[in-house]
Amino acid sequence: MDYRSPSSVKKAVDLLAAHDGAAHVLAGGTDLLVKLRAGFVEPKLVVDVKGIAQLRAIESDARGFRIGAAASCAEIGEHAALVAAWPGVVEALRLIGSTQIQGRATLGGNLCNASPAADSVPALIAAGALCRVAGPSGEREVPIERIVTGPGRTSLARGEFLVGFRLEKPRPRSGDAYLRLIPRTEMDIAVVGVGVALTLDAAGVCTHARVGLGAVAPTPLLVAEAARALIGSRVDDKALAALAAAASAACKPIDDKRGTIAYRVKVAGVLARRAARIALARAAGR
Amino acid sequence: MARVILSGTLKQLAGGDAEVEVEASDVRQLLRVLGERYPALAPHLESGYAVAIDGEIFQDAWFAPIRDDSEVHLVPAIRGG
Amino acid sequence: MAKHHVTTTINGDPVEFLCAPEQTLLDVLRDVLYLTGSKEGCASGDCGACSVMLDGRLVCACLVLGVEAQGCSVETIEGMAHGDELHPLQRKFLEHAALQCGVCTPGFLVAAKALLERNPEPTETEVRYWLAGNLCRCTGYDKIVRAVLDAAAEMRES
Amino acid sequence: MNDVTMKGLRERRLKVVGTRPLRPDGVDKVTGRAKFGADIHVPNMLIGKVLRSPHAHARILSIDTSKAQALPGVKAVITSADLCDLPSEFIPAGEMMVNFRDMTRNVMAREKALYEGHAVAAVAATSEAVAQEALKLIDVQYEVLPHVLDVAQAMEPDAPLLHDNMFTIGVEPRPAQPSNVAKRVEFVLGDTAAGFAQAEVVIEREFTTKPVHQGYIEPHACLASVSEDGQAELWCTTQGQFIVRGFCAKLLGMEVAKLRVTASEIGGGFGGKTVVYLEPLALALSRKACQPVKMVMSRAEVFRASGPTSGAKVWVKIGANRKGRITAAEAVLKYQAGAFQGSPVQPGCMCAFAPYDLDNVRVVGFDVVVNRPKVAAYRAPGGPISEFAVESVIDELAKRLGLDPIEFRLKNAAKEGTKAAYGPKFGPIGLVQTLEAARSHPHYRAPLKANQGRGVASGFWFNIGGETCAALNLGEDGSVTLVAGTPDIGGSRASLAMMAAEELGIALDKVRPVIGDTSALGFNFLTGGSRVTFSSGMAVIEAAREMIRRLRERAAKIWEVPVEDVVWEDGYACPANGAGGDHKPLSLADIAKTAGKTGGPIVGNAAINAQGAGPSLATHLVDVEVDPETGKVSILRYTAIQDAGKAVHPAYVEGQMQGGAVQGIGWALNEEYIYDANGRLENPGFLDYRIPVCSDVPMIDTVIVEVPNPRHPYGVRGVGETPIVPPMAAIANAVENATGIRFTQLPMSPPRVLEAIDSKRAALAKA
Repeated sequence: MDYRSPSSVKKAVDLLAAHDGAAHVLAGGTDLLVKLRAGFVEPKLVVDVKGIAQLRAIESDARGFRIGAAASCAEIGEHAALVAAWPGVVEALRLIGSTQIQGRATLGGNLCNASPAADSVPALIAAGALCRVAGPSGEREVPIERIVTGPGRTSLARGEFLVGFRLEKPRPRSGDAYLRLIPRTEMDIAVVGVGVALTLDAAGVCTHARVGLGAVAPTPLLVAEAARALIGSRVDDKALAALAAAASAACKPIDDKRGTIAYRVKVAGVLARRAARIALARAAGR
Repeated sequence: MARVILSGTLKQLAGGDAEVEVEASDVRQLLRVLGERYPALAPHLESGYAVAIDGEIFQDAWFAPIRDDSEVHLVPAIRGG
Repeated sequence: MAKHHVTTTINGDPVEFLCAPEQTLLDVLRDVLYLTGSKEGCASGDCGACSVMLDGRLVCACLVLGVEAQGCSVETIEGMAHGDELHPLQRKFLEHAALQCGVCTPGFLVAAKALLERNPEPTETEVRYWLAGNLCRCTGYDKIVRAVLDAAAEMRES
Repeated sequence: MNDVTMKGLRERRLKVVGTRPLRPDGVDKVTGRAKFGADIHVPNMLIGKVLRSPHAHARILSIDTSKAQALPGVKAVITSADLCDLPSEFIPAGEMMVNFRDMTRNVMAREKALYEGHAVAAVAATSEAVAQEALKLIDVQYEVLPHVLDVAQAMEPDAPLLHDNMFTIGVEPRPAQPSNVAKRVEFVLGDTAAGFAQAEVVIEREFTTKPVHQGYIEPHACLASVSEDGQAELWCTTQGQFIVRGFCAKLLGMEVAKLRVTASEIGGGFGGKTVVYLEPLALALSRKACQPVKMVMSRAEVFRASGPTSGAKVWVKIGANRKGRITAAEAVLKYQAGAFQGSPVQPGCMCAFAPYDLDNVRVVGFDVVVNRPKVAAYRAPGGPISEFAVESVIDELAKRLGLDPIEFRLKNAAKEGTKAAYGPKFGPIGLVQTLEAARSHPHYRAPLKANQGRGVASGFWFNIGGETCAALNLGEDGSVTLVAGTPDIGGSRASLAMMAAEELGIALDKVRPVIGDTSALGFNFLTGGSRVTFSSGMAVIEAAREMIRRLRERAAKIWEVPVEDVVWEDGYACPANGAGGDHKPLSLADIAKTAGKTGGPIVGNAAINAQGAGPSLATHLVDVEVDPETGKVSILRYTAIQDAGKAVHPAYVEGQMQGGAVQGIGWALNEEYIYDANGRLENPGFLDYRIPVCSDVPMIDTVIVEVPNPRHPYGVRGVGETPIVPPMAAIANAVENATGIRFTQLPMSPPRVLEAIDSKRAALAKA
């Protein structure tokens, strides 16, 4: 295995292209190094993208935010404007691992590791994040829910890699939230994760909503039915019950060492309801 | 004569005798007498068992004294983590 | 594959080393530089025993490649005391009996120092969540948390 | 030895014992200087790695190591052929029972691989990368056999058989067919049938617990160096360097004196480092390569191939009368031993009802082999499992009788003079005192909110003594070196030095305690059984008294008076009242200065087999909150109360209580071994083997009760193990209090708790 740290997107694309699938992108390394140590992956080349300034940047303007794919969760969590605008996204990425992991882990890595249980992804799905992908044929922008195609698999073509994320500035009276269930209070992989983002009109009626689910299917899910349960309602108990039912109905989980099918289905509904309440309170407060 | 109480597995091996009287002034003598009286017991007594003399447990202590009026229990040796 | 030549700063001193691309920073610290204060408890980022500061960020050295330390500043447990003067956290860990076997202690100290540099007045809950990535199997965490809170109070006074 | 009576102790004012000084090894541990098992590097050192079975149960048809041997950089490859095969016989080692036939097969599989992770070969190479590469070149042909993991299934007549030479011991007549049941044990007191006939309330329950790992943060590690003439050095992380020496010598066919074992600082053990895994392999590799060999387990290897303690099925039946007296109690315990016999079912049986004063008891235990790693001791081995079951039923009985659970326990509590359920009479013990302290603790009356519950449970552990040596050496300047032979796993250098300083009447900082290697002292049994502060403490006290005797002799010579005219007071040789003249008292330094002229170096030595370790009892209180929608249990408040006899260093006694309680919390809520259908462990790491993290637990309040152990000069009892006994039942009782649901299966993880809550809701809806 060799290691390279290119200084530009172009150089990274060239390196990845030259190795034709035998190269692995290294961002924070918190997943890759574990896989390397366990022998799950044996790349010929590791391309460290942290040396590319654009991939480390967190920028905001009137339209919204651009987050480099290799910015660490700790750095993102310290961006006051982003924390204020998208508290659900930030609380989700702050749940990725320990303080130590936060110092290295990145949103790009959390997404491209393609775990169904990635904490940041349901929140970013709910927030409507767009991903910027660079490759041999240039750059393209993709809705985040289209990146992960299965456990450990993404829609990125050979030689492509993730450059960054774009989040719109939230509309007025919007709020988002992310909740996950883990057996402990920290350090676990989500058994269920739910991100909810919603917007109210001046009368308190929900006009827009997105719901993302994690760890309940082979990929993180955007659940349109769950969002429909909220839109047009005042996010009252009836709407929340419909949301919970829709969230549970969307689950296609497996029984594994972290939870059972029945448990995940049930708790997805519970957390969707709880997350929606938090998102509602945040929306109402703005 | 000291009273020796056998229970459970040891009682089985001693042909069902639950309580026996043994003339012994220390643990080694006691074990020797028991082993002679109950040959099936002998291999178990060599190791793996401790003796409780009047409530106090001795492990691997051949010369712990036994009084004439002592009550002696044989109990499995304890190891601990 | 050829080894990489890496130039870095460790505990304030310039250090150069050679390492294979797959060697972690923890491997380098322990087996190349013999700085064995950082411990390997899991090699997967789950136990925090290898906590070090990398350019001012708390990280697990087992999840950083040695080559990634190029041009970086690394702080380890070996750099925590100044001369014969222990850091207040080190003193408070001793005073509060906040260690039993002591193998997790370097990681806890490095992590706790990072916390207090960022948040000089943490609550008990903040201490507990900040340190959730540092496993201790001996103490039940009680005395560790007390030591950190006490050290924070002392450091605020001085 | 025990010339200080308890009366004398009460009169004696202790100056050092009972205080909270800084530990002498502390600075090394907060600066990263302390050397643990993997922290050593020596010139010309090789790295050793183990090839492990991917199968839970397989016959080893052949092992071809030729390709690995040919790989440049590989210096030695070993298989079981490089270790001695040994006959099946139980040999006492210390007071542990060891079957070396099993041990040699556990460190390196012979005929069969008996669990996933079972070592089958090992290599030593110039680097870890080469060693890893070499492992891939070893060709092992297996015939995969059906496996069995569950204890009940393993006891079925048609279960896959692990050992075709295993005939159940303790069954008369001897069974004609081999089975996976290694042993049946039975403890009987009184007549349980008659006792149950008198009972007005009887409760019978079956419990299941999962194997749990000790979870020490430091993986197993060692460095072996065998020279061409067969003399060997071994550095390793262990709870007993002398035990390692004995085991390795046997497995390698060496003389004990040829092998010097040095215990490194030990990064946790909890019983899991009382056996050998890597050590004999490193020695065998080093012997073959004639170079030092270092071996370190990965965390996955630790989970797959070391520890854990048994999973079990436990059936308990207890009857009581309306007055609240227990009339009879029965239990059947089936413990997993792992791949080789030797589960802690026997102490499990003995502990089960030990806290209670009972007339009629019957406990039957089964030691059952399954295709899992061989269990190792884990903190009060056997006790937490059976006492979890019993303390759960005790709680339910109290509820059924309308009695407060502490009152019910007090009505039945064992005390001094009670005939223990396992036979002998108890000396002074502190259960009643811990129960009374719990009852009067503010925690017990604090208000609870919705979905919250409080639980109480008690626990018992025997504690042990055993073979122990200690040496005190007087330096030329009057300072004292203390050499102990029991690795310091949690502050024992502090407590031992404190006892030495107390006896000698000198300042604690005049005593430098070190842990000696196997050449420094006579045999020492290991650090385990909560024995170190008790046994090594007794040895240190005896060594100090011998040193004092010699110091008095020297003073008498200096003063030219009979030794009877010299007394030792507060660190000085003084003329006895009315005799010995008016000499100026002599300090240790004064006497040391002329030691050469008065007869040579001054030392105090002790070599004892410590007897009379008093049991320690505890009562724990816990408050939990159960999320009724997710099944997640949170620990809100915890109070651990325990009899320490005499707390030599109270801070480290509290630390034992707190650490044991939190390990118990992990056992109760989330820790378990999870296997797939092929018998492969699915969670061999701290990510999914979920030990409690800092944010999972509250402060653990402690109350130390002191009921002195009359057999120790200061009244000390072991404290390290008992604290892990009560938590599982205390938490189950609290969860029951919060939800009305009795959990009989550990761990009480969120999916299990939610499932039970939902079933209860469904049943209520139906009704």
